[in-house]
Amino acid sequence: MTGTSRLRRSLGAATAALALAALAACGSDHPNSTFLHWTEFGRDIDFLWDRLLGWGTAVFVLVEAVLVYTIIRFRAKPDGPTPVQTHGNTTLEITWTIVPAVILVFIAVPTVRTVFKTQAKAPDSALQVEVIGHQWWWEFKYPQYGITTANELYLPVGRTVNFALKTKDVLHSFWIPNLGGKRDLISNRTNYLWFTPDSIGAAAMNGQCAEYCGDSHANMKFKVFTVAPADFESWAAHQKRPAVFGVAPAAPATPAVPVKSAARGAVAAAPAPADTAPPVGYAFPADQIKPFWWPKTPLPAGLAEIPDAVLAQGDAARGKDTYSRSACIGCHTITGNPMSMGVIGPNLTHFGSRHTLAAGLFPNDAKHLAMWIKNSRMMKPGVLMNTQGMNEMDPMMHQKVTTGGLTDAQVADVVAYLRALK
Amino acid sequence: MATAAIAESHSHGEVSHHRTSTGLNHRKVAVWAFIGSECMLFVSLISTYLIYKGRSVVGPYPHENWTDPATGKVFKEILNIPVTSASTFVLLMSSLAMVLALAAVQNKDKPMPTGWWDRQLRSSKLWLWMTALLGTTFLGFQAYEFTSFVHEGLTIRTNLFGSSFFTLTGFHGAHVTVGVLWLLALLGIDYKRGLKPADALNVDIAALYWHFVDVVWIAIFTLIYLIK
Amino acid sequence: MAHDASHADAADHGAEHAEEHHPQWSTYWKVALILSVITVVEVWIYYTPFRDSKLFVPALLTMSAAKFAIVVMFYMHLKYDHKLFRVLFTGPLLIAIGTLTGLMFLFGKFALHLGG
Amino acid sequence: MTTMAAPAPATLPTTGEYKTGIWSWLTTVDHKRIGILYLVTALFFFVWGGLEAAIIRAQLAGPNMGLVTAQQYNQLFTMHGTTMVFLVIMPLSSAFFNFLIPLQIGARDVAFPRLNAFSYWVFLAGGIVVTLPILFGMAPDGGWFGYAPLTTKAYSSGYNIDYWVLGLQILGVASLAAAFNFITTIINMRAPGMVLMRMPVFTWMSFVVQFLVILAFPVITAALVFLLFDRFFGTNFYTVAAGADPLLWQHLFWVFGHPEVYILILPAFGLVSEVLPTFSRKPLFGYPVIVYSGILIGALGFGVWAHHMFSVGMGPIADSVFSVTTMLIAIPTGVKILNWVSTMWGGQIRFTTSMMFAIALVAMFTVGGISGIMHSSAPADLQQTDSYFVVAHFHYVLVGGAVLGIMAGVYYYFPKLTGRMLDETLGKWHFWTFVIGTNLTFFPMHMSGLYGMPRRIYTYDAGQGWEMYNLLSSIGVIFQAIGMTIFFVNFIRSWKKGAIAGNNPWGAPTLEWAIPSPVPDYNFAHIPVVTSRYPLWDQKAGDLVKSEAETTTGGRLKTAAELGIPMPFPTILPLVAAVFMTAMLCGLLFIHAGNLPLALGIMITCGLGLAFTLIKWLTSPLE
Repeated sequence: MTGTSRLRRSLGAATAALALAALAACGSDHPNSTFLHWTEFGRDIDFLWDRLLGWGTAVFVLVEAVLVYTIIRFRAKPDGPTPVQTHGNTTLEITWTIVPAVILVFIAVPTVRTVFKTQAKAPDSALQVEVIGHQWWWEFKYPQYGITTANELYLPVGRTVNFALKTKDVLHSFWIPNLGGKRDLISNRTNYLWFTPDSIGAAAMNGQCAEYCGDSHANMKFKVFTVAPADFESWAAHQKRPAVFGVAPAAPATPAVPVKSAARGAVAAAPAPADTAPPVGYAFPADQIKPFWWPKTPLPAGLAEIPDAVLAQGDAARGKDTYSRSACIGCHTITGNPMSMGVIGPNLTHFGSRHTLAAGLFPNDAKHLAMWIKNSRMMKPGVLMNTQGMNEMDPMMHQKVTTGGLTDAQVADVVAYLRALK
Repeated sequence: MATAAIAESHSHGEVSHHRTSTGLNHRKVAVWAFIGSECMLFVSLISTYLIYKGRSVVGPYPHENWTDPATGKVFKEILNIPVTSASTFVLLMSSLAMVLALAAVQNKDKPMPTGWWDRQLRSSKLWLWMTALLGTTFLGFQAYEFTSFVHEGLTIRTNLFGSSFFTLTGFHGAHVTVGVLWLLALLGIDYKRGLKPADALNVDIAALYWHFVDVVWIAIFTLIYLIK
Repeated sequence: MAHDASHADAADHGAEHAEEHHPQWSTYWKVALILSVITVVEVWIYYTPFRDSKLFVPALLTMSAAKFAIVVMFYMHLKYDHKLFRVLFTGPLLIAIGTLTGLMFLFGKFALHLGG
Repeated sequence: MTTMAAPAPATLPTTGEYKTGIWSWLTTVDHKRIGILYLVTALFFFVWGGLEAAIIRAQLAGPNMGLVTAQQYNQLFTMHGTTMVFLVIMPLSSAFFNFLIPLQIGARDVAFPRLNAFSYWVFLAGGIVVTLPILFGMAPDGGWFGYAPLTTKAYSSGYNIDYWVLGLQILGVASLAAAFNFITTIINMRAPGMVLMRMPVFTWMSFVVQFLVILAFPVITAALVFLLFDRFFGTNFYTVAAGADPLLWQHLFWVFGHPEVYILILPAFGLVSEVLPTFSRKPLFGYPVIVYSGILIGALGFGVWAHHMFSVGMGPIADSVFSVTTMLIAIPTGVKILNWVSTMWGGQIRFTTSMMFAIALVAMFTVGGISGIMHSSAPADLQQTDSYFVVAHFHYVLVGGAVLGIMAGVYYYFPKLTGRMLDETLGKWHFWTFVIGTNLTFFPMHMSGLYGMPRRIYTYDAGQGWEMYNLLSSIGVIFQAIGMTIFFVNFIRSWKKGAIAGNNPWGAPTLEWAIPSPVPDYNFAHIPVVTSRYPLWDQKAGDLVKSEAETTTGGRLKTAAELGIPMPFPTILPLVAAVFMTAMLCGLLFIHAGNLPLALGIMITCGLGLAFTLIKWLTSPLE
């Protein structure tokens, strides 16, 4: 690694001289960088990248230097003689056929080696994670733990994770730039991707869909946490349990969102239920998450907020009732709520333990959740989830919701219920 | 496009002031390029059939029996090798008729031989008719095959096999149909003013197309019908 | 006896090779006979136990390729015609066969499973 | 050097009977006029596709912008790609094929003049079918490579994708018809002595491109037929529930799509191979190697398609094979670059606008080529594909390569096309603003991509480290727009008012410069006899063209009739055939609308109309 970083430094200097200087100076922080060495997969790719950048820069500098020299040196002079009419030079031409070929050998050999290494079978001890793409959200299953969750991925540090990638509908691509390359989710096929987050401690990072998949492709993100093995076991043990209604937080895991919504000012933190039920498992502490990570998606114009006062009146028990009698149960599962068995939408069993909602599009706080329930289709283009707010205009059906619609007070109750599902 | 290229026709290639750098006729060059292009079209269609072979989730299947789990109905292996062998033979013989038609046109101005059979060999009308009829017979076999498949429960919408099979053989059938129409157009000229050795090139080009459609079928017969 | 008149219009074309090597009517009949025989053999082996042999598919492919080549060489007279036509046809044909082969490998039809 | 010093005449030569008016353009079968039609149409679509790009860049100038909706954005990027590939770069190349190939090989026309007109009208019709729906908010929105199953009816139930499928199918007919025509033309219509290895490199590269077209387009035709059948007739080629494999579409698309890249770039390579020798006053360095490397690039282009699919999980063998074959392509491409530099080496370089664009191609295509090598390494590509890095790469290839090369060609051949010079001062302004803008737009995309920004997203969140790169890219578009505006002003003004060019304003060596500008309808008063690769430098003028006394009368050029040259008749039939064919295919849309009788009615009526037109065409004499 030291060798490559020296190489990178010197090449970086050369590249900077070629017009990057200004860019590199302004660019302060790159939280989604693809150059990190946090997994062996990332290191393998970066090793290749160093060679590609090195040879590429060398060739670039050489060609452009010769080109610039040529056009300066041989610019036409007044009354210049007719140039010597050379038609070619076999030795030269053979040389510049062979030299690139030799350079390519230095790229091709490590490439092929890395291809076979990274696509070998994952070790049997690996953590298995099934990734299922949906338009436009992610379903994560941990078959060894019996967990089904959505949009937020917990990975233990130091253990190889083997993703089995599938899709329910169109093609998607699973990409965590910090941890390594992407792999597509192909209908009627299962793809695999594995790596070991072995050189990073607890961290929160971004993942996203990288294959165009329709309207909300841009909004199909997910959040990744690398956590200490013990914390992972704690998280997993809790996630496996059915939802325990009205559980209190054990740690300060409540998403006291430290950012401002770009459009609407401060985000209200929801009142935490003051129950004393069994403690919840580990959740990544919100205060350890860097600002870049928190979604700053603006709220849609023309969607009325539910006033904080109304939200404060939300009652989780009433909300459970309302939820269990509403359209929600047709699509969502909450283990522990026998009415809620739908499988089309994300599993909400421990929804309150998540930091974001709508596939990483909004922070999971009362205000955003309320607006999401009220009119998700205005919040995120094209989503399958129907508009639920009473008298709301469904932007896809082009009609107002009447029968079955939820009033603001009912939405507040459902919000309280869902947020209580720690 | 082939027809449009051919449509650049009569006055062009034969006019003497149009020398060509290779001495070859424009339309003949274009048709060979067209045939090269058609290779890629049929390879795409054949590849698709082969890729999807064995991947249909429901039957009927080409070479295996299939029982519908819902109804218990049994569908037999659907490809009918004897019938297709016959139609393959018919198409091969049409190629023979086609070369004989070309030879007949090329030799129009030779003295007519005395033997009955040798005289028949000089009849471009006979061999063009023969080619067209054999081609039509092939199409008849295909129509029979398609309708019997539909009766047995396989349509273009049934499964992957149905979609890729009907599209592949349908495209081939469409090519044969164009070929038959082309032959009929040549026959029309033959009846109107008689095809002369100077027209041999027109027949030659039609023949190239016809034989190509035949060789495509040679590949299809083996790859689709005979290999499981 | 068989004379190729199709070249008569080509003003600056030497008709020499066409004159000498053009196939006879008898060639056409022989070719038809060979094609028929191969087809009969193809169908025949389909109904024999040879069908389950490992050599069945290679044998069929060989026979099919032979038929293909015979029609192209004799009926489409590529064997006798200008070499340019040979290039115009075999070039694309090779690319087409290469593409078909590549696709078959990529979709696992040749079952070459190493690694992954 | 015989013609180099020839003084430019004060007036434009006229042939007296060159017809004007709309009808003459609708019925023309003259390859030069068809070339102009292609040029003007493609430049119109260039503006169209450029505006789409400008809206895209405005939306992405900052994070979380709301200029367009997600659906509008998806239509915009789909149409930007489709427009620029099929309606701008390909037809711009076609403009040069049409205009130049017959002139460069010493022919009076293409092999099938009416088929040539047909190609243009079909192209125009296909272009209208695919672009017009954006005005009604119904433009295709599946991305330019239209991956199934997103493009199937299950996931795209509107008409959007229908227009795309039909439009591309129609455009394919145009490209194929033109390709058969040019293959025949180049094989068969070369002047005496114009052996293959004396052909100008542009003609050579065009020749290779036509083979790529006839071999690549049938594959996309088949893939589109499957999608069309799926959408209109309910077949299952891409139906997931029926067990379809989405990789079928991807493989077929890229078997076409990769050669398509060379279809886009090789004509530009050909053009700079004309420009560089002229303005260096030296023959092309290593002509045979340039020619062979062009052929090799074309042939290898059919063996690398799956490098667009390294992330789909093809397995280590396929990934390795396609990595290595892709790297191989770098060799002939690198050879070309170095041979171009060597052409200039030791020359007398004149910095005309045309030459500057050609040099810029050499400089900028190198960047695109090197980032291409970076993609060829399959594991590294897993971090690059579908990110902005790949967007940067192919824009360096297509703008830094194809568009710059074509611009070099436009400045170089405008005098031959119109008889007048493009203004050099405006040209320099155009050059600098456009080239600076291009780099400013596309270089930062390398960075945003490597820092994790995926492509085809209509918006991105603040704080991801992408803001500055995106802002720079958007600012670059302003420069590009200014540059292109200058170009269009120059183009329109110079067409009417530019300086008179004369036969050979540049002192160029190839055959097209031996005849008057603009070129008389019969091109060559007598077919030249060629004995050199650079006839105007190496041969005496008298061997190539008739003397002025023989070709002019009363101060004007003699007409074809006066010279006894038979010319093909103008005819409206190609246009009519194109309209019928397009209308016939569009009848399918009524199947989607659920009106089968109307669909059948339209298709049968137009089919009969097409058949009738073709019979008429077939039976009417050419000249």
